[in-house]
Amino acid sequence: MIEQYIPIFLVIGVSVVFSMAVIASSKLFGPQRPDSEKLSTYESGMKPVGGVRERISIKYYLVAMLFIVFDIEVIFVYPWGVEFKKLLGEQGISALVPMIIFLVVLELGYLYVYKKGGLKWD
Amino acid sequence: MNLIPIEYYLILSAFMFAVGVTGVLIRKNAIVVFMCIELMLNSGNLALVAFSSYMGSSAGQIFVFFVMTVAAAEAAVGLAIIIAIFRNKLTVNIDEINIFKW
Amino acid sequence: MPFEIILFVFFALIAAVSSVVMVTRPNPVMSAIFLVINFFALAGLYLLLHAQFISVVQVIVYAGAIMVLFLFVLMLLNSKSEQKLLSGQKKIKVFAIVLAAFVFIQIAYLIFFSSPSRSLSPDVAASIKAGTVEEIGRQLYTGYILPFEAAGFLLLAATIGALVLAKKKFN
Amino acid sequence: MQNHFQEIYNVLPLVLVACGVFLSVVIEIGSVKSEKILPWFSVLVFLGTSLFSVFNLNNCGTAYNNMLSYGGNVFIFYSLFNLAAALTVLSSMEYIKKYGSYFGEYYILLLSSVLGMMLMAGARDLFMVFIGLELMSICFYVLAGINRKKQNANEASLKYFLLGSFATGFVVYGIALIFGTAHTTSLEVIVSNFGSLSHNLLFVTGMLLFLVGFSFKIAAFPFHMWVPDVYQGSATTVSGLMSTGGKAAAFSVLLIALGAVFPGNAANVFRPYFAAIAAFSMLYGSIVAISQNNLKRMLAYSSIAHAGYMAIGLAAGNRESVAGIMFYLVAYTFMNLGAFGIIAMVEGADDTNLELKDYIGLSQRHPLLSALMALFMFSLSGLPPFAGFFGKYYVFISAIKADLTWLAILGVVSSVISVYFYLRVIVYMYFKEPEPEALPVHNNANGVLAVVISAILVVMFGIFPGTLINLITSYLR
Repeated sequence: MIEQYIPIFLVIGVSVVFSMAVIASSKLFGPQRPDSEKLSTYESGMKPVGGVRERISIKYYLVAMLFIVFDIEVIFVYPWGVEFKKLLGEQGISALVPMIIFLVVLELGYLYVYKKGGLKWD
Repeated sequence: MNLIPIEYYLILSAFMFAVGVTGVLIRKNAIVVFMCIELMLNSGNLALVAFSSYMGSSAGQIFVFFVMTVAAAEAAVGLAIIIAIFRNKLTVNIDEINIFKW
Repeated sequence: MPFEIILFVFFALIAAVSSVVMVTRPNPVMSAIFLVINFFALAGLYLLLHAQFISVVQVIVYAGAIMVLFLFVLMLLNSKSEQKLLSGQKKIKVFAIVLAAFVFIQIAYLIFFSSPSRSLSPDVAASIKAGTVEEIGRQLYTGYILPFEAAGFLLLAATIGALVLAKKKFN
Repeated sequence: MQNHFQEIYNVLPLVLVACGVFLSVVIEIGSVKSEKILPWFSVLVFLGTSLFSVFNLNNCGTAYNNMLSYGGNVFIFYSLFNLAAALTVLSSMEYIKKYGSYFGEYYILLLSSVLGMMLMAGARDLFMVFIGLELMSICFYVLAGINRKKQNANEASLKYFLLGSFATGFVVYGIALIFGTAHTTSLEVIVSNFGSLSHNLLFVTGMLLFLVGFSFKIAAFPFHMWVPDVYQGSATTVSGLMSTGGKAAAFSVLLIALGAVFPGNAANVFRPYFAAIAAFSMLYGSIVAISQNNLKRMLAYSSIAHAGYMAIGLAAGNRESVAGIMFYLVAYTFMNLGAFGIIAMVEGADDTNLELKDYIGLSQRHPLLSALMALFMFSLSGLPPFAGFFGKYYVFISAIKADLTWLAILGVVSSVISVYFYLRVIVYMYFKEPEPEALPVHNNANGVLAVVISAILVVMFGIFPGTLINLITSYLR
């Protein structure tokens, strides 16, 4: 079975090696005459302001947290979708019920976050 | 798969578990401590998948599924707690968080 | 040497080394990155164990979502690295390491002693079947409906709890 | 279709609470007056579920592919959790306002945590144990920090979270080893094969890791370090529920997982482990509690000690001990909830009025509360004729039957030690001269109601212990 995954390993291997090779070759073969202007951060022609390690706002966290929850939801829906036709054949329409309950519960969570302004950009 | 005895997987998982426990006990940054806990959960997952695969039953893999769900929920809540504490105290070092004795 | 063994050694080494490096790096961001590497190595091991679906989920959920959240919070809090990882309360730390080593040796010894491979007769066809999406979906939605619904409520509680604690203004 | 409805009816308590969670979120989203509706709505759900469980005790069986069992002692646990949560809601209504952090979410999370406890108590499969445990714990992590402006609460919540998920790590690894050696996750199969499995050292290791995880949750001695801080830092009413409902849920799993409910019992292999944590928890809890001046902290150490008394029953591992532990849990739940309820009422904003000296002269300021507090303290210390006495009595008797007389004696010794710090509260309330500037206690009808109900239950189970213990024993197979 693992043999079927050889192409994927190959793609991963090639992409890692290729990207490393490109970076390394430009370091090795390119001309390097650094000055302070060149080394400074590129800000579309503006003078850079402040450090790079600025603290970002907490509202991003809420979005990321919601992303995780719905990521999990999708992971649960996927095997259900694959097996759905067989389940429908065996159990009839009641094969839908567990997934509907699950989705309604999770969407309620989403609605809750929306109503509480968790997604507002204030 | 027949070439590698299940013991090797289990030893690896036991090793990761021990490393995770050590990390929880010696690290000070709350987020890193939490990452070590994730490592412990993953060592459990590895053992579960190994057993499940060598038994030819899906139950262990479905359990891993639920462990991942729980880990995600814990991550959401735990990091929210860390954010709340950071907002009040501006630190995540569990040594500095000591109104009480640790 | 067979392909499988090479892959096993490769992934197992990555997993073991990255876990140790993760625990010993003072900089939390480095720890997080090594944890991601560890998760990827585990995904490779799951693939070796014929758990194809779990392997993909591992990459999507753990290495993808959860670790992104971790890095996010690290950047959010911009926490400094721990200068003295092993000094200060040195006794406790040495004790912790000794304890963990003891636990590991104990479990490892038990694993070899009771050698579970004797009671397990690996059947490649069965284990390939057990790892497919179809089989997992079938089992999950026939036998494990109740834990599945409970997981829905768990995620709901987590969403609400995280919002309550993390939102800035709340009323 | 008929089957589906029958199955849903069998697990109706769970369905009721789940619908309660769902509807409470809907109310929180939809109504501006949710603050007024939600407390009473959740009390209604809890009481309804509790009554339904009590009246359906005889409908026993397992549901959903042996995932869950219902009826009998499981329903006794269900009604215990729900009653405890109802009392908690009653005493929280005014308490939450004191801290100006009035969230409808508080009640949603309480409902969810009770759902988790119920899943744990009814679980017949490691899947349900794990999911239920996590549902309960995650709600408690958030509830501990619900006063999110308070640094103490933040810290309590972080400590609880870190140590709680550390324990989860042990539970997961333990379950992995159990699954690998028993080849199943069904507790029924594991318990019935326990005799042969217990020769497999890997299985025993898995069980031990599992037990270590749960020892964190029941707050037993070497794994107790989070208890004092968390109980002191979190909202008082939440501490009350954590120390009673959470402990009862964890014990319900231990009673099922060890199969002590069944003949051919499992406890023998783990008897040294349980005997050790029982002995250490009792002595440590009782001795350290003596030096505490903060009432919440004192009750936290007393909770460690009580976990020790109950663990004596686990070490004994016979029919009497299972019944004894369940009786003890019921008694402990109501007396501890009552004590925490009173503390919540006396407590002022910003963690004031929590010290022992603040209780000087309470008997004059509020005779009813101080009388009830005295009652709870007598019961906690195990003096007859209150429920606490019979809890200890049944557990100690079971230990003597299992040839663990030394453990029973240790238990009696530590009870005698504990009388000192429980009675000290009463001495402070009644026999010390009050200071003139003592803060007044606000009247709070709902809180008093909750405390009075707990007091009535404590007295009732103290005077008629036979009814409950016979009921529990009759459901043990």
